Amino acid sequence: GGAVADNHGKKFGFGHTATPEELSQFVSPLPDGRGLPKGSGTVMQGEKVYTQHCLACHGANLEGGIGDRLTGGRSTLVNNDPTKAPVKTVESYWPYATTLFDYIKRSMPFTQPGSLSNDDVYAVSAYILHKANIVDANAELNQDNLAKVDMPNKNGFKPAGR
Amino acid sequence: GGAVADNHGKKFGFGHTATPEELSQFVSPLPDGRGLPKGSGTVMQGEKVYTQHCLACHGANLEGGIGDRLTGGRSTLVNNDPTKAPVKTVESYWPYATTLFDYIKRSMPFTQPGSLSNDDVYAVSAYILHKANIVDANAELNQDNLAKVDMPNKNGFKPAGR
Amino acid sequence: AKTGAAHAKAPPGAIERTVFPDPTKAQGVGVGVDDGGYGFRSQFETEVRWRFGTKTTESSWSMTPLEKSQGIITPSGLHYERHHGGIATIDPTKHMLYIHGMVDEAKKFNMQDIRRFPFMSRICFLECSGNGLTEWIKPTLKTVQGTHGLTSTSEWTGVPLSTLLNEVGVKSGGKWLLAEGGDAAVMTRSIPLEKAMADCFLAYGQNGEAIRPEQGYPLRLVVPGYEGNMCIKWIRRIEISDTPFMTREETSKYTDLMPDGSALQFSFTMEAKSVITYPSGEMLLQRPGFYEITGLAWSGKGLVKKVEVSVDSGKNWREAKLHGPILPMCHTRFSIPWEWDGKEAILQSRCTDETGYVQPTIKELVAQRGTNGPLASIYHLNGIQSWKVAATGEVSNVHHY
Amino acid sequence: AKTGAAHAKAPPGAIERTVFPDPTKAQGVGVGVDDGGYGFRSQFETEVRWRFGTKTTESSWSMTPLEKSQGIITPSGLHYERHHGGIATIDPTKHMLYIHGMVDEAKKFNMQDIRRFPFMSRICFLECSGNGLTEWIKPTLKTVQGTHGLTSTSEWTGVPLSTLLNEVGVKSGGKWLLAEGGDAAVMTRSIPLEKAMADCFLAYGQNGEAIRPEQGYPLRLVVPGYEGNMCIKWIRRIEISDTPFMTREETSKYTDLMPDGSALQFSFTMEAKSVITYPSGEMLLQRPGFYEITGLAWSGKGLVKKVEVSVDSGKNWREAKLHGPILPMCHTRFSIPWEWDGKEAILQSRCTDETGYVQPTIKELVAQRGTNGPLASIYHLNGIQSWKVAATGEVSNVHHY
Ligand code: HEC
Ligand code: HEC
Ligand SMILES: [Ca+2]
Ligand SMILES: [Ca+2]
Ligand SMILES: [Ca+2]
Ligand SMILES: [Ca+2]
Ligand SMILES: [Ca+2]
Ligand SMILES: [Ca+2]
Ligand SMILES: [Co+2]
Ligand SMILES: [Co+2]
Repeated sequence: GGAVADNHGKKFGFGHTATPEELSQFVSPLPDGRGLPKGSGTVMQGEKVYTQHCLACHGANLEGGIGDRLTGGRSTLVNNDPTKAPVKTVESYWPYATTLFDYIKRSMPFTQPGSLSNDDVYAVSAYILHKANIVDANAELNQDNLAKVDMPNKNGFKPAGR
Repeated sequence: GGAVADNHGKKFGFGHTATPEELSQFVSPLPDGRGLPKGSGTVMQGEKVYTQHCLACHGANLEGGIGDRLTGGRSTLVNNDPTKAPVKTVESYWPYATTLFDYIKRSMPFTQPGSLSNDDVYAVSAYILHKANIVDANAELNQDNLAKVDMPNKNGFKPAGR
Repeated sequence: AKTGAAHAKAPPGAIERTVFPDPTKAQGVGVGVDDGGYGFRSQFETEVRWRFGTKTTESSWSMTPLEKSQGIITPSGLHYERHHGGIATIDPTKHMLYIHGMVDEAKKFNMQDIRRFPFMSRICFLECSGNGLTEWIKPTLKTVQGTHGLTSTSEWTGVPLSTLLNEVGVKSGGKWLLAEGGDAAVMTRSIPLEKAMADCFLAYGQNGEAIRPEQGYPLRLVVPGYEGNMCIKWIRRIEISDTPFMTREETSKYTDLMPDGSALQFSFTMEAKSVITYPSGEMLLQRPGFYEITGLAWSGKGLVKKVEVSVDSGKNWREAKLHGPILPMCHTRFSIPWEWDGKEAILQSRCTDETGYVQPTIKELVAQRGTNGPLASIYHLNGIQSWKVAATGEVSNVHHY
Repeated sequence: AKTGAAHAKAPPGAIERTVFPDPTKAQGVGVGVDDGGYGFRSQFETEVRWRFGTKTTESSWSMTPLEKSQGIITPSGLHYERHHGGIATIDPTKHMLYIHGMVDEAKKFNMQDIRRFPFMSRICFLECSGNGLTEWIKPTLKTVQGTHGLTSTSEWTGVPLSTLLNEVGVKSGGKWLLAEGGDAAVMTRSIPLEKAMADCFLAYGQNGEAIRPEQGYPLRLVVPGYEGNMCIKWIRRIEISDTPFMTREETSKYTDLMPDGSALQFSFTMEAKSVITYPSGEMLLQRPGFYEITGLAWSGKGLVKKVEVSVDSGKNWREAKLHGPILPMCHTRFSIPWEWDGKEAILQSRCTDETGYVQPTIKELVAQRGTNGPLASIYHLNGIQSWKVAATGEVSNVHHY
């Protein structure tokens, strides 16, 4: 007997149709922006969100604490010095801005995951990306322009092939 | 790899020699009487032991209670009537008297196993065998004669071959 | 482990944790916060071993809830039990195994000594030869836990008995050995030396950790494929002899009384057997349609070669799929698809092992051994089990030949 | 389970029972008397999972005490953990799995639906790709629990993912799927559709009972041979797409930064690895003489073909015995006899898998991937482990190439 069960060549018909309404509770954008929910937020709005919901763990200067450091570290990635750690942050390492929206939306704030509105998530993403010197102070991010944010390390990844 | 470990063709020498003294704590007679410890006991002595240590569970007439019935049941073994149970007891079923000594010695009284002296175990065995109409009222059993007790069902067993 | 409060409301084996309306919106329980570093099962799982109502709890048995079984491993906490003097509590630093009798040198081994020898592991079943004893004459217990729950499978780890026997040097003429437990029953059984040398082992491990207390901690004899009673728990002594010791457990008990009044002794092998665990007694099939029938098959003689399943009272048999790994003297999981048409049906499974032995019907067993009165032919009931699915979907234990 | 009093003095996973001076002279504990029908381990056993000291207990990990491991099965209570939002507590009657995206019909399945499908069981290892992350630059953690304890083996039971994907009908062009957890981290990973169809499955069973809470109760994705993080726990959703989702756990984390500043992504396979679990770090060999060296080997690419062991710093290698069962993508137990002469020795093991891939030295791995600073080359350290046995018998973690 093989490890994988035999489906006896047929559909079983178990389960039920999932309605678009049910599926609308889920958010998982693709790197090209498909799947981003409607909404928008500015850097300034994001600063408020950050101060209220994120600062305690990620620091006043996004330098990290209980949560990861979020900015800085460009130019530290090329490194083979066993005494120095490369600084991998949203700014230096993350290839896609959609990942930032996605991750904050699902997992942050750590102790109240899923509590922020889409607008707040766009806003705080904009704030972080601004503090990372990636978007302007007056940037507003939304479902149409988030995927176009030019991430410094966007070409930094290649498939491992293992 | 087979299921059994390879002993790499040698003795390991782990463990220590067990002295005769250490081994003297163990009792496990063979059906021919080898291994029976020294001692003896009469039916009358056995009645006292039984009354004090066994009766509560095996009954005033050895008819059983919390513990098994110990006597009776000869002639019930030949039976294929699904409504009647054959009565399997020391009297009707057990092929060797040494087993009785051995079992009482190791396991009884149920709540104080191993508490009886060898003499007491010979005695209570004699008592049970007497109530089973196997030995006389004035019988004394000891390491030399116990194995010679003629059990009614001594020829009742054959190897299953499976 | 956590103290009372956490356990109070939870089923055995679990701790009570807060259930949030949406588990994605509140942090879960932190690592090691409430389990002390040794995890529990879910508080939503409730199956437990079921004790058969013997007169004392110390000489009693409990049965594995096979209706909940998955795969082949039995969770250690649900492994069946059969004790004759309760579960011994043994300090492993004080435990000693003596080997003596017809040997060149009588020796004693503490647990450290035993762990120094080359070890082996083996995934195999144990089965009490009393498994099914209530089912000879008429269907009696209602679930597969009751009819078949005196068998379980673990990965056992320990030392081959042959290694230790080699260490003491068995004298020529030595043919049998007595294995003696260190519990209140000081349980004893005689084991043929040939079997001892072939594949018996002394297990100190079970499913990757120390053998559980109720399975003989710190050391248990495993006699693969033979009746569970021979697998002496809390083993403290082995004595080699030229004849069997004729202990109470191989004369008064664990012998098979035949209708002619003679009794079969040393019926060691647990012969090929199988049982459908799903659907099984007391379950309810909620609607007609597809069901994946599944169950367990095993043989004390080696590998399960084939399991056939009938859904029409034994008229037609189809070969079930055997799920891997298929190991000798080990539970083997089988399954087969079934479209239930909503009508009454009798489900049966039949195991064939590598020797060609085919699991008999209960009727065939009774023809050989007799019923011999309530509970008289007690041991080795390996007959085909029948489950009736009523038109209502209710599943029940029946006899059907 | 028993309440506080019984647990109070016992180690995690055990209950305190009376220890009599001679256990053959006093009745033991009756069946079900103090365990509620779900057994505990012995009160004399103390090994527990060890939590790595991350900043929060909810995003943290705990490691299996491999130095105590026996055979191949990991006791469920000691299976390693890695959570990003704590252990979710999920009522299985309320749990739902959604499958949508590039499918013919988006569907949802409750646990009852999922259990109706034909099932499969598989004994296989899981390994966090962060296993060994402290060991790149210098020997850091002292025991094999610390260096290698993020891998464990269970018998998993569940539904092939292919069955469910067939049920919804993947649209042509569908190449990746997102697996999403129902925990507070709402953990997500992208899985290649080809792998999903080949051998992934949704496990609801672990070692014969329901999957444990910390392993994803009631449902977990198992991606055999791939990094443990992909085996999404508490899985609630699968979305099919034409490209990977580039989630945080496959960009920010679980990628391998190289010295040139580029990073390898989707380094899925847990490549061949082995480690000696006895003797291992912090143990003490009490005297020269015979030791049965033992350990575990595994490969995400299939079967372990060969394990060689060196006791002289890698100068000479001898082939170890592989204990059965030897299963693909599963821990395989190996052992080899060793006569210790009482002099300093370096013990190493080296695994070769069925593809011919040979476990590299840490030096070879560093040459390829760089050390890249403390904890920067984090994942996929499958280099040869070295244990030094000092002349005193003390065993310690060293780097030796
Ligand atoms: C109570 C502490 C806490 C709060 C509040 C918090 N975070 Fe976090 N954050 C964490 C922790 C801990 C992690 C790492 C989690 C892990 O890796 O499992 C994290 C990780 C992150 C990451 C990923 C960093 C990386 O390099 O992978 C981002 C981005 C982030 N947080 C953003 C936010 C934002 C935005 C907010 C507020 C809306 C927020 N966090 C609030 C603790 C917190
Ligand atoms: C507290 C109860 C109790 C007391 C006291 C007790 N027994 Fe028992 N006896 C039992 C039980 C229970 C069993 C069955 C144990 C088992 O099968 O696991 C038993 C079994 C036996 C058997 C085996 C019967 C058979 O058919 O296999 C013999 C013989 C026996 N007892 C003799 C004695 C003697 C002699 C004494 C006193 C010296 C004694 N018992 C005291 C409870 C008791
Ligand atoms: Ca970081
Ligand atoms: Ca009786
Ligand atoms: Ca269950
Ligand atoms: Ca029946
Ligand atoms: Ca232990
Ligand atoms: Ca090392
Ligand atoms: Co038998
Ligand atoms: Co990887």
